[in-house]
Amino acid sequence: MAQKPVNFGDTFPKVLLANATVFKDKPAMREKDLGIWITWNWGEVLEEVRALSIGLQHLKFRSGEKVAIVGANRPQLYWSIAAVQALGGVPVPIYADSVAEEMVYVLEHADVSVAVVEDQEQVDKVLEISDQLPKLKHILYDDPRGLRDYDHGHLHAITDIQGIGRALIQENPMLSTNWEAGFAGQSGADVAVMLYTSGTTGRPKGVMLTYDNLVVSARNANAFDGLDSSEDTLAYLPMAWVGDHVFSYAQALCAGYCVNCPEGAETVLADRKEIAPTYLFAPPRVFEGLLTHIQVRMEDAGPTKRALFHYFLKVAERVGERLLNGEKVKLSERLLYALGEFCIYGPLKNQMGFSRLKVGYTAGEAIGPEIFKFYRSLGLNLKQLYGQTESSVFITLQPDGEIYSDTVGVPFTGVEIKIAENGEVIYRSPGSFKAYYKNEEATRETKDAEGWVHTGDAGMFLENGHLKIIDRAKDVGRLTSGALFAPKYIENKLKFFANIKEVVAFGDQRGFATAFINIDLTSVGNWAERNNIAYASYQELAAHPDVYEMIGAHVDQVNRDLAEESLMSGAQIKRFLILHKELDADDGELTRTQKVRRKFIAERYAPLIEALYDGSTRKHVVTTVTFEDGRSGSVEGNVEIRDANIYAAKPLSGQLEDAA
Amino acid sequence: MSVIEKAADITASSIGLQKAEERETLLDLANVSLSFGGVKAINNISFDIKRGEVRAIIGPNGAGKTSMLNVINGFYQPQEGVITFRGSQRRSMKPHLAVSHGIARTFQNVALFKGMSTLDNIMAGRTTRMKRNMFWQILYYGPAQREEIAHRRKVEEIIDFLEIAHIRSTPVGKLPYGLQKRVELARALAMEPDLLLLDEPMAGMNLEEKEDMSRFIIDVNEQLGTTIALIEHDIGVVMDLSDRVVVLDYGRKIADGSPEEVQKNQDVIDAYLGVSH
Amino acid sequence: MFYRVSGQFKTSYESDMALFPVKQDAILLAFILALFYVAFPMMASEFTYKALLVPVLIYALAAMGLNILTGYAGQLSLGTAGFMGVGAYACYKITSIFPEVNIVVALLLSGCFSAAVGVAFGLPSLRIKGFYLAIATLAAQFFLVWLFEKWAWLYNFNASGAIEVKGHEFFGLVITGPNAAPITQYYFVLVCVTVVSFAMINITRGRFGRVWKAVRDMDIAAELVGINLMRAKLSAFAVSSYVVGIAGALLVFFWKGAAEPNLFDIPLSFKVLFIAIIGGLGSIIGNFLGALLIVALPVLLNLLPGVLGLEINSATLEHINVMIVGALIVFFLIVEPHGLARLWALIREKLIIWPFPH
Amino acid sequence: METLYQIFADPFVQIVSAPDFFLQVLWEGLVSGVLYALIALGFVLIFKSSRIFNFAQGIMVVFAALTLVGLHENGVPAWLAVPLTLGVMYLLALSVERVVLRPLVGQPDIILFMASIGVTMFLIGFGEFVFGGENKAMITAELGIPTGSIEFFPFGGFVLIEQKDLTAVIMAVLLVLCLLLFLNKTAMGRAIRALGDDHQAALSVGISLSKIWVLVWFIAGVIALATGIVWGARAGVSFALEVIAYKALPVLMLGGLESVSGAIIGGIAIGLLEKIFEIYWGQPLFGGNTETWFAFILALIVLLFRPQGLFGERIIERV
Repeated sequence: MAQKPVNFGDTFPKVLLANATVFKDKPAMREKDLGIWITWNWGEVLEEVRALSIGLQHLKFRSGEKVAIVGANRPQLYWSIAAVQALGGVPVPIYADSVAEEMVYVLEHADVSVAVVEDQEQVDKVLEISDQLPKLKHILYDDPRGLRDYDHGHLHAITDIQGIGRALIQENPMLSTNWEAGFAGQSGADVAVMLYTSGTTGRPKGVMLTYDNLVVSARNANAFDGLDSSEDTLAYLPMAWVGDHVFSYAQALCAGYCVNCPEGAETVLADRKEIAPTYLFAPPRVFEGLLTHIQVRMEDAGPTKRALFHYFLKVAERVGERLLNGEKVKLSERLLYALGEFCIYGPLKNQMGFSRLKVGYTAGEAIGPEIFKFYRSLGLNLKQLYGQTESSVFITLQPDGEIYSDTVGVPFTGVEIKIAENGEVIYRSPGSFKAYYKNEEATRETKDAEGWVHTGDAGMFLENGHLKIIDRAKDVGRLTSGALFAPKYIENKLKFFANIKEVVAFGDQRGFATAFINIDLTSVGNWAERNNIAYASYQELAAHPDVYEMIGAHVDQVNRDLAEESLMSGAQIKRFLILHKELDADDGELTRTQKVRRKFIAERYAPLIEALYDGSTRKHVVTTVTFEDGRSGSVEGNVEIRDANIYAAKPLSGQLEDAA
Repeated sequence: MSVIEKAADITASSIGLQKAEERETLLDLANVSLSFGGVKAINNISFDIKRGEVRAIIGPNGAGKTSMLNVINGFYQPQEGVITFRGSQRRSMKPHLAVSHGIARTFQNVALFKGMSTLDNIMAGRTTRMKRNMFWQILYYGPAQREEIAHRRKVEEIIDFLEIAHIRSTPVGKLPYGLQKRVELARALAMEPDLLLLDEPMAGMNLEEKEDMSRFIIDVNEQLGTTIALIEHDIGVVMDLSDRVVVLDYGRKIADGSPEEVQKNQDVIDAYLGVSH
Repeated sequence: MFYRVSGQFKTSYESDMALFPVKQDAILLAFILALFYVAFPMMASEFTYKALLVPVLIYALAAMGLNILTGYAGQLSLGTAGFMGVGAYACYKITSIFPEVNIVVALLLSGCFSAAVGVAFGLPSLRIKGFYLAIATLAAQFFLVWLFEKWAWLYNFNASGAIEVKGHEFFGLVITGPNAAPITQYYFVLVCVTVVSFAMINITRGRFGRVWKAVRDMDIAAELVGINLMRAKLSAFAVSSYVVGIAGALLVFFWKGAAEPNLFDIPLSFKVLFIAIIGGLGSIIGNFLGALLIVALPVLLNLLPGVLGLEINSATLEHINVMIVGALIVFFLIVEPHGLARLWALIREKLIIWPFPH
Repeated sequence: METLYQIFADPFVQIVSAPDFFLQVLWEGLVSGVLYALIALGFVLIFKSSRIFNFAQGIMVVFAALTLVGLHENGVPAWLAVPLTLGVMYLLALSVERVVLRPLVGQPDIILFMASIGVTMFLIGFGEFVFGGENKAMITAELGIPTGSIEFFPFGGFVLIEQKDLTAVIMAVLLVLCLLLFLNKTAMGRAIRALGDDHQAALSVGISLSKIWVLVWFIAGVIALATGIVWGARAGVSFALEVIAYKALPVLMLGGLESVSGAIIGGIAIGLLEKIFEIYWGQPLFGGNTETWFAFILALIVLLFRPQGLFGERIIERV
């Protein structure tokens, strides 16, 4: 029933035009609004885009101009991207949660002339900085609420602009034809979109991706997993992130599948459950959160139900993955699994909104092997990929049947990968970006003359041809003993324990490895409740001796694991402490995407690091914190430091882990 | 080009800039008195409500505020006085006709239909606008369904406006008090009234809920252009929201004017000091 | 567990407001309809029809009518049997005065009579509320039964004072009277009940349903959202009595075959009320569950001693029956005061969130 | 013309021409009225204290009478059978409180009402199971109730007053007086009345609700026994007696569900009026047996004009 993806058209406007004919009545977009999923088919989407595009034309928008797209995933904002592209403009999606001063840099740097925003909140933000943006001519908004009394000189509702566009087409049908002719001349080498990478350091850089980059990558990805126009995906990740741009725009257009926009950020869960997407990307923390949610809820279930749940999870653990990988399984086991599917797995998938999931991807961070296995054992084809903005996402992917939780898969179609001498992964691919906007130097640093792009990640190929990412290349260091120290690798191992939320490991140019640990308040809090441990704050719980015992056991386990891996066995954690406060983006300790800002933390907690290495068992610290309402105060306390066991490295390296 | 000019016209509409005094009178009460047995609940009160304003009615407990609203929407029939609404005079009116005249209200103690969902409660507010008879209702498919959907769409807009989408299908009896009040406001809005009577919309709410409710009341007034008569005990809220305030005490009117004027009025200060807090 | 609602999203208000927005409910209904239309007739004996299937359907219909009034509109009525009597006697008179009239037409017309009488006795509801109204409906109950006795014209001046149903044909099939095959009668009643049930489901999910429930939940507020209380209450009386009247006519024509006035005495009213309450007030489907329980229970209790090999004389058995039914009513009210329909709703809810406990 | 004459003139002619018969009618009406009032009183007490519209009140009459007769049949002497029956009624009150009231506390009125019908059915089944379903004669003589009759000769005619009817009236009056004394003079009685006014207030005074329920149901049981004895003496003891219980319902409509005096006055009024109507209008015009519905229609009509009942106060609706 599902038609083959359309393979003509080398730019998105052309693909859209083709889709409107080939998939005319197939749903292209849905949005949960006013209680129902309002649906547009491809024909209607083209009509909407055309109206908006011609309306924009009327606002004297010209080829080559840049348009900022700011807001949550709304169909109208996706249409804006297409509408701008059809006029030869370049859309620049921007993180909707960035504050005005963060936004002003990008808008200014990108020479944005029009901003298409979601609602009053974003309008206010853009208006606030508009005097610093002389090039900004117009602001378009989607949701008119609260904007009635604004000065509409340069402010327009998207629907009004579309109304103008429609009226103009009606007056002069040739406009439509001319519009199509306008983008017929575009080529695949033209810049399709500019995505600013947030970057852990320095100013954001505008990654210019061409149509060729995106269209080819998208088609290859669709072919890789057999995605066609029957898929449903959920657009809920930031539009400024390359992942959303590829999954919810590029791939959707190329395959002709349907993109579903949730009602709002707080209803994503419920909306996902309603839609039950067939193709979905989610960062590991989403899967972690879901699993925790399931476990917590099952804690309250009656004993029979709980026993049933655990029994069938055991069955799934035994059988599920093998079934998914197409391996041979005994009939009795198959039957048992089918029963489990009926009683537990099916309902669970239903609760999570994964009933129809064909392929799910996760990336960005390492996912805990237990978590990864859990989902796969339920029969969900969850896979990992490795990618970045500069590569139009895909560098490596896990093919069906070759899934290992500690690797990120094999090189993607058309991608060449090398490991540089310093261990850095470098690649060359059809998807690799054209250049950074107005940043020759950075472009040269990242992409060499032959087209090899530096990822900045250290990795290695395993014997089975799968790539394993160890850490950020610049973070990988050496202990004074010369042993390899990959902080992220150690941190991730620890973070796979539900009780541990965040870890920062130290050891470069030091005698041994140490770690700061943040406990997970939900998980440890639950444990405390069950064990009648009273606590008033994070700090109090973190300092509890029993908690230290528990975390100590986790550290011990990680050290055992590390000892098994020849490459990593040198850098086991010798001393650790549990931080007296949670690392927080408001205090600058994490990035807005919840990544640890290592350097900043090292400076901020210098005394604690010192204490880790000078042998003391206790250290008094005072730390300033920022509260939610913007006020600041300070937290102080005595932080205990403990030692952990170090294990001898295994003589023979059996570093290739079992298939997950 | 004409189309574009029209579009500009629509977007640049600017209602709400007129001063209250210049506006048309929507409701006028002249020398209204109401008594139960021998007790005078309202004693010879006159005041008016202008189109588009937020009019607060305040006063100590038992001042006759709720009775005032009950007179306005026909639930009580005053013994004396004349009520002029939208230019036509009346003294008595059947209460169920208030809605078709363009008056809707909320209640001091939430008066929702407890056994029904939020959606159904709000849909109930559309009753007077639904016309399909029993025959079509029994068939359901066809005209009755079309009518039902048309009203559902309208109700969904209100749900969106008041941000209660997440409780759409919850039985209202299970909702926390603050949300019940909001559903009640939604039901009143579903009647698309000219005049909205709000009887202590923020009673029993915490600060955050009060702020939300205030925001909604302002939105209703400004974006939908609905005239609002408001009874409220929280003087801060009254001062923030209302254009004009009328003060009642023991069934008599003791002050009438802008919030600032009323605040300075000695009778008002005495009346409020008279009741112990 | 069976209810997997994920992926069942609604793209229009039509589908959102459909009779069964959840697919599994539609499947369940199809299954139940298949049971009644196909499976039961294949297994049923004459006894099953007469003692179980037909009474269940007819009682469910009567309870459905009462439920409109009591469950939806909140007006407690104890006069149901009286209105059933009106329907039965009206149908009897229509068929004896115009013997050539199609039985379906006669049924539909007799409903009109009971509706008219219902509205007349519903008039006091505009001024009287709660138990006072319930007692007032007893006036209808006693007055109507007295009328059935004293007004000889109603029973064609039969010496017995009873009405006896003659044979009527429906497109060539004998469907009433002693010569009618139980299976024909069953199917006729089944179709009637199905049609009326869907009509009632439709009416209760639309404007009328909301208006009635609004009046039930808070009449003053209902009035102030623009609902005309008089029309709301009288329409509930009319619809309710109409359905009840048809149930009464079916009772005599398709089950009992003959009736004396005391058939419509107060115990019948109570029986119907039990069914409505145990089934669940404010529910259509509950009436069937309630009827099944109330009708099947005595039948099963009667069979029990035989199964257990006990010798109990029939009078004693009857007394024990009454006792057990009384005790069970109290038991059910304590366990689930909102009736079997609510019980099912809870189970369904559990199945939807399975395996989670809440 | 004939009909109009029969409706508007003939009855009055009859009354004037045969005043002795009219007195006789009045007496009969009074006796029934007193009994209605008694049953209504049971209803009122229970409704006041537990908000239950107790449909079982009528069956409790039969049940009490049946127990009394049944005990005597099984060889228990009358003087012992009465206190034993009272004991049974106390047990009944206790079990109703334990099994029905307590688990259902706080449920909607209609549920409690249905529960009382459930109790009714249970009692019918139980009574018939234990004592059999056939009609029994009341043990009038054994209880020392005089069976003779007194004759008067007023207006030149004659009126016959059965002594057991007279006893019934006297017993009823005494019972009512005791009850009024109890309600007004004892702490428990006042508590019951307080409960009728305000549940919360009564609870806060520290009265145990269950104790009151048991007591009130027991009092209702005592009233039932008294009613059962006197009515049984007139009509025999069987479950047909149940219908007289329905008669208490229009009395309640007239007098109000919570008014003790309303129940008494309403009961007597209905007893008198329905008898008069039956004799002078019902039998000649409608073929008799109008007593089944007359009281209801009467109450209905009165209520249409006075929704608050004869003794209620006007309700002001508030929002």
